[in-house]
Amino acid sequence: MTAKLTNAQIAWRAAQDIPDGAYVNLGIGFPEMVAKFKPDGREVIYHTENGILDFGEAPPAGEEDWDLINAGKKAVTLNPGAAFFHHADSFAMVRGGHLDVAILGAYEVAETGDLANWSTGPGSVPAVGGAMDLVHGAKRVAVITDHVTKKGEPKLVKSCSLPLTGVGCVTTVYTSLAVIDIVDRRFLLREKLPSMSVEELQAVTGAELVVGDTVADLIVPEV
Amino acid sequence: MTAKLTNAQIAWRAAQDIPDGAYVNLGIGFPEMVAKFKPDGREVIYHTENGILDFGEAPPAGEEDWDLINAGKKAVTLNPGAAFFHHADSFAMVRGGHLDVAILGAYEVAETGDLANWSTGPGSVPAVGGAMDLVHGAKRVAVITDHVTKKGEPKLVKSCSLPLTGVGCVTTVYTSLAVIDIVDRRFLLREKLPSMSVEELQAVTGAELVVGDTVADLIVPEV
Amino acid sequence: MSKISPSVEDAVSGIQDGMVVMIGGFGGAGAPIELIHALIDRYKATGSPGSLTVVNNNAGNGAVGIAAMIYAGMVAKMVCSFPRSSDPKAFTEKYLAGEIELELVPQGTLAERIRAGGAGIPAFYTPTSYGTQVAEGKPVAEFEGRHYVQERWLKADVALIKAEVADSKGNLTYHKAARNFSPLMATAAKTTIVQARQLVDPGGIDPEHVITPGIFVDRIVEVSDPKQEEALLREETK
Amino acid sequence: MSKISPSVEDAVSGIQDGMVVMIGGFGGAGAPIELIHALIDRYKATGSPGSLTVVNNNAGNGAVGIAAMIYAGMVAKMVCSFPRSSDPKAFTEKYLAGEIELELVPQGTLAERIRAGGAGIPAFYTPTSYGTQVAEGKPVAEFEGRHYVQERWLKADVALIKAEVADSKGNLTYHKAARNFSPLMATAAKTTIVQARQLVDPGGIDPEHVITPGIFVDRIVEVSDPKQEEALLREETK
Repeated sequence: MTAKLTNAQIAWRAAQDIPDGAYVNLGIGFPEMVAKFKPDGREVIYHTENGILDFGEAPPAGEEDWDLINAGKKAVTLNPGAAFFHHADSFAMVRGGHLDVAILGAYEVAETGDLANWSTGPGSVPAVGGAMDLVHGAKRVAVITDHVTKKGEPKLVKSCSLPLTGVGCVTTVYTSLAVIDIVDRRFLLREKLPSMSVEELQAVTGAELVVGDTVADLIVPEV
Repeated sequence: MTAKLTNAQIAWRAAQDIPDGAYVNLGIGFPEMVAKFKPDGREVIYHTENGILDFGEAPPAGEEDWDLINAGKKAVTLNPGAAFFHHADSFAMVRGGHLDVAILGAYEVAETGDLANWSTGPGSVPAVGGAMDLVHGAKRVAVITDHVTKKGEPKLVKSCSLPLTGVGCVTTVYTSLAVIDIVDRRFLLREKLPSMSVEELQAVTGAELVVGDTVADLIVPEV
Repeated sequence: MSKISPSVEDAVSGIQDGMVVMIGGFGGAGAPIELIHALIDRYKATGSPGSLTVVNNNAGNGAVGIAAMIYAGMVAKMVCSFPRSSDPKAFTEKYLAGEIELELVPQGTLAERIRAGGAGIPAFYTPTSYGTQVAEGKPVAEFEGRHYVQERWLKADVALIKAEVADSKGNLTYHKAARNFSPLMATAAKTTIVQARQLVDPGGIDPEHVITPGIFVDRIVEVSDPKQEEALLREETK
Repeated sequence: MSKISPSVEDAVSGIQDGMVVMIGGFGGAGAPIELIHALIDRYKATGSPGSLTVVNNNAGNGAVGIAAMIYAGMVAKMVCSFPRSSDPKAFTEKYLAGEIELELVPQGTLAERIRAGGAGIPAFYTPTSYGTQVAEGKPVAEFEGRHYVQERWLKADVALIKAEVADSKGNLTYHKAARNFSPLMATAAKTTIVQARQLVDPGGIDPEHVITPGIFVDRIVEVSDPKQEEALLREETK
């Protein structure tokens, strides 16, 4: 396989599609990285499930207030205009469709928009957190992920084999190789690495890639 | 018929049964009078549907703040320790069973505890307000009322003829002639005016009065 | 991405014929008089927006606010709990003449339906109204031996809200019991339009004291000396 | 009718074997450490209260707070959304050994179920978890072409809450994101027990700034220098 985007580059690409003024929830872990790449001049207001709107970057080490954390239990700061609220109000924002974008990680995404990102199956301690709410709340539910597993198997599939987080919920997938929208229960290829052919990309994708009139080059700076 | 209690005396009697520390909602109109007769030394916290806990008496004329009103749209004041909240939280208090006592007026009360107090039937503009919520929320739902209508007909009946406010909800009725608990879908006579016999009281009551071992005298001061 | 409108006329300019409009306030407390009258002025000048469905606890009092909307003929339907007031003539006359529709909703159910609309809860069960006329035709269910009525969410195209302080990101506080339905309605409308007595920069409201977070607010207009409906009515009848 | 308890020991004295106990906090923010440890101390001294069902977003971290309850053997069941943490050993070991039961609830559904318990709403519909393992066995319904899962209210015998300021009538404020589930849990428990960093007279909290009105609070104990769970954990692992 040819070169692929780093996680930082995937996060950068996802960040470019967040519109000015958007209310955004970034999932725990990798998705949090998207905040670093907000384009200059855009205002993005970040929501965290545990009851803050408009939080900012992590404070310097040693200056943490452990009552001011995000959903990943990491210390954050506040931007001017921040607000606190309780968990029911927080998930009213989520479930009520008030977030513009949620960005989540994935184990698998199906061409139907089904997402599996919470459980690798029996044998471990199950933990779902807010993911099942987020996938049904935001106007856009984007996934950022490597295009394949560590073993090289497709993460974009016809149907998920792992326990589902949500049915028909994902709208866009930003991978290490491509940007793919889910339209009418199909993977619609929007952008791909210029170094790869459509055939090469199809070979590492577990369901058909629909190619429209134009497929743009996925070009990401070193970040 | 012999002497009967005035409205103020009915309100006085109902006020005596409100325990110290109770959270209480008084319906619009006649029930509001109950607040005047709170026994000295008892603390009662009043709730109003439109989002205030622990409001106090009316302000002097000319000093009203029309953003500080009760459910009857009358100006009120605040006690120290008051709180404001929105309507959903206000009715969470009601519906969630957090009020100790609600006191309402009535057109009719049935021996089953059914209450009719919101509509006199077709032809007028229907208006229900918060009554249907209050009857299912408070731990005790008390009614204060004249024992009979202006035409002399019983207001305590076997079953209500007017549109219901709630089914099986009333626990006690304070009338101009008696205090009656509703127990096991029967009117249980607790107190009556000493000047009346049980038979006289039964004659103006539309369902059987169950008389227990003791019926106390209903004695109320001039107020 | 400024949410600030230059005028009440501009703030309400997107409201169209047939829309569902939630209007904050309980009686006169919280009634956004200036937004309402900007809408009435436009209707009188242009004939639009008409055929509105208005959601409010009441159905107007005297001849200002919602009563003035009804008199102007803009309102096809009221959704409310208590269409009575000290002077309910505007609604009563049209209602008895069959010229305005009424959906009567118990007050707590009205509040909860609006909250549900904002919170993405399409239906819920409440003990309120079980066994009454108001529950006729609604599904019922039994939970732990008690009966409940299924109620549906209530959403709107627009909410008109009166706030005390707003920051430019849309965070709001209210004034005393003028809060009432407004924080709920702000969540349940596609577009939430706010008149605020005072407009401040972000950070001007303590994050602990925000009642309506800015995510629920689309447009803000400063009305620094707002009229109070009850005070206007008392002037009228003097 | 004072709601003030003289000590944390007194405040938690009514909690009995087998009760359902809601505990505020999200991770360490809002965890009522002193109330929890008063309960653990009593269990270690007397063997009671045991067999508790604990409701919290998480299932403990390290060896303090809920993790310490689990290590002590007081907890029969956890109801939570995310039983993982930076050091989840206490729960994980017992869970994999089959010694503790888990009811896994999506976070927003957990919040809404608790709110419903406090608000007298026995059941509601949510899109969350539709079509997933978590929804298995639950009723589903379709509204306007979309599928929803019916969820039931969640109530408790006791809630343990950490507040910032309390007045003697029980009105509460919280500290930043330590608010999280606490205002909901305070409404959903038969008895709500609060540790507050500062206790003030009625009137000491502006009525506009009250987050939990006193009607939801039964007992208050002042803990003027409360421990912060995350800070304790970082001490532990230094």
